[in-house]
Amino acid sequence: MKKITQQKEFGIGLVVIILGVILTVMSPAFFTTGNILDILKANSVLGILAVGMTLVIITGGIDNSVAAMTAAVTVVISKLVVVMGSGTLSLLTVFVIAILVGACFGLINGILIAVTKIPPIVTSLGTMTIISGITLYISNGEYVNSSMLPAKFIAFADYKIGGVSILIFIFLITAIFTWFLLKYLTVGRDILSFGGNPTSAMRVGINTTKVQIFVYTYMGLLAGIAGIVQTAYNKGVDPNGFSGFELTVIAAVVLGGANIMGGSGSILGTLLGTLLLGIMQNGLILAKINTFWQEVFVGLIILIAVSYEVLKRKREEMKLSKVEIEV
Amino acid sequence: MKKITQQKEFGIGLVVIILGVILTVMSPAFFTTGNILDILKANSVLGILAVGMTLVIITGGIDNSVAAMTAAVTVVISKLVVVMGSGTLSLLTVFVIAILVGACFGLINGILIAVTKIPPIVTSLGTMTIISGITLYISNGEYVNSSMLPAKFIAFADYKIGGVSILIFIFLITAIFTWFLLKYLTVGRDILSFGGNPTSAMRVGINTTKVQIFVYTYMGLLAGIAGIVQTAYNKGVDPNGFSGFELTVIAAVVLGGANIMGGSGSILGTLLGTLLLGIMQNGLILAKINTFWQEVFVGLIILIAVSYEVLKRKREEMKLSKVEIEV
Amino acid sequence: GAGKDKEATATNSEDGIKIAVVPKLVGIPYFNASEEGVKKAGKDLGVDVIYTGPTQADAAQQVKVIEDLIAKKVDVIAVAPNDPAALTPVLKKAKAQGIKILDWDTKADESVVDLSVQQIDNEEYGRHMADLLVKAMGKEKGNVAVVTGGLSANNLNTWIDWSMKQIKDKYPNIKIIGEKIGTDEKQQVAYQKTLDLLKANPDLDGILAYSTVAPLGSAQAIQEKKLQDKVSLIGVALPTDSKPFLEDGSLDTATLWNPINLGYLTVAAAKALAEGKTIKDGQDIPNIGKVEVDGKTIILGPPSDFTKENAGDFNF
Amino acid sequence: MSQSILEVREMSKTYPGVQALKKVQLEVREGEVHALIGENGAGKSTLIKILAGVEHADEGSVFLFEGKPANIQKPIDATLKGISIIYQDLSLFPNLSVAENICKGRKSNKRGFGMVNWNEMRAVAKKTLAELGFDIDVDVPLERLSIAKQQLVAIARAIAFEAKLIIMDEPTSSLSSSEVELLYKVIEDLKRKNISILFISHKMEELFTVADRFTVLRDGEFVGTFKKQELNEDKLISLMVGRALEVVEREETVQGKEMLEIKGLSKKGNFKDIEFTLHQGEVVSITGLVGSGRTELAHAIFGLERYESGSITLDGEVLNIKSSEQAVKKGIAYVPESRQKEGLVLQQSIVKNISLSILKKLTNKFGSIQEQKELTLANKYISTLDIRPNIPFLNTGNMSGGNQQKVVIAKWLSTSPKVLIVDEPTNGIDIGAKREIHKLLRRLANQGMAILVISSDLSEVLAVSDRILVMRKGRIAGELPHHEANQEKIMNLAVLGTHLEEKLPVGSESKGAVNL
Ligand SMILES: Nc1ncnc2c1ncn2[C@@H]1O[C@H](COP(=O)(O)OP(=O)(O)OP(=O)(O)O)[C@@H](O)[C@H]1O
Ligand SMILES: Nc1ncnc2c1ncn2[C@@H]1O[C@H](COP(=O)(O)OP(=O)(O)OP(=O)(O)O)[C@@H](O)[C@H]1O
Ligand SMILES: [Mg+2]
Ligand SMILES: [Mg+2]
Repeated sequence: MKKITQQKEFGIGLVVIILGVILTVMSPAFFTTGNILDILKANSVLGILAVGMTLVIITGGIDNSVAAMTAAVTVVISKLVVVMGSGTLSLLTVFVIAILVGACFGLINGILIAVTKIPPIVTSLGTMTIISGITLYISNGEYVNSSMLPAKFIAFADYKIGGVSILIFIFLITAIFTWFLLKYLTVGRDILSFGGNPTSAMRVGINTTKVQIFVYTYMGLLAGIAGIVQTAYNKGVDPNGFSGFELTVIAAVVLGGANIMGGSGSILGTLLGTLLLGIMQNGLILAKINTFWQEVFVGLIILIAVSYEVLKRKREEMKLSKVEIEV
Repeated sequence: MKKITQQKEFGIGLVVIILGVILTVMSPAFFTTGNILDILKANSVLGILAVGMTLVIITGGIDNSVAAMTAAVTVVISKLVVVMGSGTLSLLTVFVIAILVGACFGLINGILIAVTKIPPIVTSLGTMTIISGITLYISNGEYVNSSMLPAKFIAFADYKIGGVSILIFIFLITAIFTWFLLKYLTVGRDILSFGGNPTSAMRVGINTTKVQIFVYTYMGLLAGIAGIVQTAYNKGVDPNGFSGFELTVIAAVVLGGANIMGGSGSILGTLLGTLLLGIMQNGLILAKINTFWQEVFVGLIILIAVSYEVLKRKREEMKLSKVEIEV
Repeated sequence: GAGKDKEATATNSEDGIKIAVVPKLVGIPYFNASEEGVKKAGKDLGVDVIYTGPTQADAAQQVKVIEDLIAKKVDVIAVAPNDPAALTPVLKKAKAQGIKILDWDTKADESVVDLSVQQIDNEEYGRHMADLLVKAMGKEKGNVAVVTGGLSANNLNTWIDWSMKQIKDKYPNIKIIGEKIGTDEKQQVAYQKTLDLLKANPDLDGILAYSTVAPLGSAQAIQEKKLQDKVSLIGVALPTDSKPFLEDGSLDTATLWNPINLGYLTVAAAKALAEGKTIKDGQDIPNIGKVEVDGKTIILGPPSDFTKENAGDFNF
Repeated sequence: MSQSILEVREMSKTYPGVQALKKVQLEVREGEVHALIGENGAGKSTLIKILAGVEHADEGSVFLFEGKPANIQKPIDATLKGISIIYQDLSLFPNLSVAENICKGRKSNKRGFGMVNWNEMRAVAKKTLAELGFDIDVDVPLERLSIAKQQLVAIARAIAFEAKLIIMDEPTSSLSSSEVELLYKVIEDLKRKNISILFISHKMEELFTVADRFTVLRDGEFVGTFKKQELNEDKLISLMVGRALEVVEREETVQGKEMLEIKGLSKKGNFKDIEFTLHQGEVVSITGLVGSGRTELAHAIFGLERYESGSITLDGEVLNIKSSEQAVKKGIAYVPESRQKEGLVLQQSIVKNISLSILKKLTNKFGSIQEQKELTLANKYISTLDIRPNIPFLNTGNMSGGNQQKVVIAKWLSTSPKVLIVDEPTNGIDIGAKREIHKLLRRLANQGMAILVISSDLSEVLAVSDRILVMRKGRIAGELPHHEANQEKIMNLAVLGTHLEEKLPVGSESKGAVNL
């Protein structure tokens, strides 16, 4: 077992703790079960997407279309629930469909990237534009509010287990499963191998095309889940409530210590990254810090946390290239 | 001299021409001097930023903060012109300051990236957030409209040379100078070499830190110019009218055939890329295509044009490896 | 409606007057309501109306929509600018082609508009909201916070300023807590930030929420935290959206003009403009009632307040 | 007479425009070490790529493994059939643990439901490393290991897959002599296990140490297969090159004035008390084991890395260089270890690569580059160094190793340096090109340049140098003039740090090196 200080996630973890302590001091309201739960709930969408993005970034890719996909799914849901009305069963079908729709978007990304070999950053830029275009066409930018949603859905949205919102559970389950996938499932290992060295991956018989397609499809699937959670959290649908959100997602992952060049990244890190962003949003209001400065803080933290990561990586490389001189 | 068909920019050029022909057929209003000039004028900001982004991408970097920087500059201008009032001289000083401010932002990016070695995509994500936060604070989100701008400035904005708006000239001059820099100035070559192979560049005594700092500072400087052009085009300032624009800028460059991995990219290509986006925006409206579908088209074109580029690059590699290798 | 009817035209006269009404964005309840008014007016007054706008509250998109309308050679363009500055060039272009320019809902650059249709007198409205809050709180002292749609939304900022002025003038014992909180015109953001606001200030007595989505988010938060009786909330909102919240008191009063009437008046004014007629102060517009006119500006009249009692009576 | 495990006949491979292999044949017997040799571009890599399933042979090629048609589609097929390749770039996963690197692709690490069997994996890795006698922790990520250790992991991987034939493509190119010794031992063990090895290398002496039989390729054609006994170095070379190579003439060069003087140069964790002088017109080599700190030393002299104490004097001037930029200005040139990673910009033309180092000299008074001058410069070196193909606008990425190296050297000569440092100048370069480069270095010395050669290739060191400095664990263990030097003496210094004959303590020895 490695020492905690050597753990990849140590840096970001420290930042989170320090920030947490500061805020607890500044505002009694911060460190309370209620508030912590609020933070988790409010950031479950970000968290779910970030978890998916972690896999994408491990393969050295990036997905600019996450926000667009999620928005698209929320619209699909809003259309469906209205048509299909209430009833647990119909609700389940809606969820299944939502997830499938997300997965399809992801599949398209995956195929484009793996087959045409267009750099992911560009591909997903294109699909992002296309998806959001279509979404707006379908939704006509229309806003759905709680009164239009079936009672069953609202019930689902408010459902709590031991005082903890079901949305938080969905978030955590996604995270845990993905962690498990990355550590114990061959596909997870293949993803890491591909990220570490694509050529070698091909040589050891990993179907790299499949790996890439899987990763982006999985990302899409999580976007589907995120869409459900978003609709439930919001008890409404705002078709363009997501523009620019992809950058926040990427930020969360990078804060978590994933290497944007691929090869490394961890779910735990990403969770901490998400938490960090969430705490900032929440804490800065609790600490009554001028709303204008919040963005500035977020930016600073990103720079600080990441440069710490980079420095750590450098130091490790230094360690490697030393000749032991005999004296 | 290479055959035109072998020119890197041939692909994108072809797309532009084809699109142009189609639109000319669909709408008489398209291929008119007036409309072409409108397109150029409307896209001079995009063009200027894309030119700068080309250098950044050649070094294998990316600058997410362009939009934020430009917005910041526009705000600075609005504050200054109001304080300094009219008069050619004070107007000039305003411009100089605007450009310097832009350059400073760029310098910060450059130093962070070159010195701390944080991946550019992350660094610029951080600075983007910080800059836009500060901008919002300074401007308090208030917009400035033409009635608040001094007459001299309005005059500048409307100034024409031979019926062609000065904004278009500014755009073209920037492009031509940057082209020259890239082809005939040592710094330009250093940028290309650095993009091609940083280590080798460093070994031959190129100061890679300087190169990176230069590139991002230059990007900032152009953002400064873009800020001026934007203010002149709008005859007003919208502090957050730019959110998400960086993606369009990147799209223009990538459409122009620059390799997002660094090492290759051309100003001519970028100009064509900018033109392509501009023509689409404009043409799709003239062709009376539903606003919702416009986005979809843009997305599709990005994918098509880029996959063409990628395929071409692949084919070239094949061709190159034909060269008989002997000892 | 869906995409197909988003370029709604009501055609009854062949070569009649063509009036284009451009909202900030299509498809949010508020502008859907005004669309209804616009179409009704089209029928009643026998003019062609085109109701088309961008899909996001985005200035650049709005410019394109207007360029499109210029190409369509309409007679009047009435626009609710997302960013007045950004629209100026294209509106000039339209004017140059002999198209009459109106602004409605939000003011455009005065130098380009021929006529301006405003829902409300900003000062009156801003002060009115402050009064409503005090009434709801039932006391002339306490802590009040401000939640707004977009920190850069000009009309919202104007109203906020007037409300603040009213409080300073009439209710010196009311304390404004912190800065106005921006919510990017997104309900979940308003919801989230209000939750935090409530926690941060246990002694909060009232919230003023500007823009048509912010109040819903804030109400959602108050509802969830069961603070209906402790924290009063006044917001700019439509009755149908706010009905659930008005009913359980998480939102005390939603105040707004009638957007249907605003749309109707806009078309009426546009028609008058196209026919070279002028609307005089106090003139009675059919289906609307008396309007105030002040220079180039026509004002719909005093705001209507929506409460749990009357919320049911409206269909927007 | 053991029977053959691999048999290739009529094997051809055509790339667009190039016929890389023309009806080549190759037969490898059980438990033998079979050397596959040929000049750069002869087709060695292509052949093994086909054996490995990375490439596919043309129609009509025969490829039998254990007597049966191999029909290998994907690389993993080959691995599972028992053909393992150790690529030049090792092709492992830096971010994964040693255990996983060894076992990646084995069916037996898979549990049901697509789950990984970590215990199995670690067990197998441990077992394999143990039986090979490698002491490597299976849980550390590969990137934490030195290149040599990584190579051992690659070998372990092959064994873990019960390879019957292991193909090694220039395995020693990044290994030091002592590590090469270890590799030889491993190869012996493998032979005893009746595992066959196909060994590709450009280094003569090691070929004659390990190989039992040789198959020679020339321009993609099969020249022949020979027993070791039938061959000697010269015969082998003439077979490869198709002509006899004249040996580098070693007439003594006139030693000029002191050009570079290093005094007590130290850098914590890299090198200590380095002292030597380099004269005009002489070639001095620094040899030693990988990781003995030579490259770091070169980097320090060239200003790429700081040194803590000591002084560097160039042509009488005490230098305080902080960057390669300054080094170039002062007249020091450094041809780096890896021409591809550190030397060239592969996607740029010969011209641009050569001119890169002196662009500023090629500009007109407005500071804009004159392309004509650039071209003339390039052509000059293309002819003087006989760079092929002589197409100035050819991308260097499409040249053979030897010619790439010449471009790098040309780039540095164009700066007309006083001191030329070359680090592993002939790594992965065939014997023909190698000799040319040795000749070139001698010629430059004769023209009065001071040349410092860093090399792990002893035959090279002996061939080019006037004096040989041997580094060991960051110190100069000793110095040998070339006429006294031989491989044994050098190895002795490199490994033990003592002279073969008189056994002096290291310290005083390196002192001795100074007062020459
Ligand atoms: N992918 C390819 N496309 C086209 N030609 C190729 C390709 N790979 C190799 N060749 C050509 O095939 C011939 C043999 O190349 P190969 O790499 O097998 O030589 P080699 O003997 O391995 O040389 P070295 O000793 O430098 O490794 C060369 O002429 C080379 O240019
Ligand atoms: N490619 C490499 N990857 C990782 N570590 C390396 C590499 N090359 C050298 N090192 C390490 O750097 C330190 C100094 O090596 P250096 O290269 O200076 O020694 P050297 O005698 O030049 O060996 P080489 O044959 O690699 O040039 C040693 O610890 C060595 O293990
Ligand atoms: Mg080879
Ligand atoms: Mg070395």
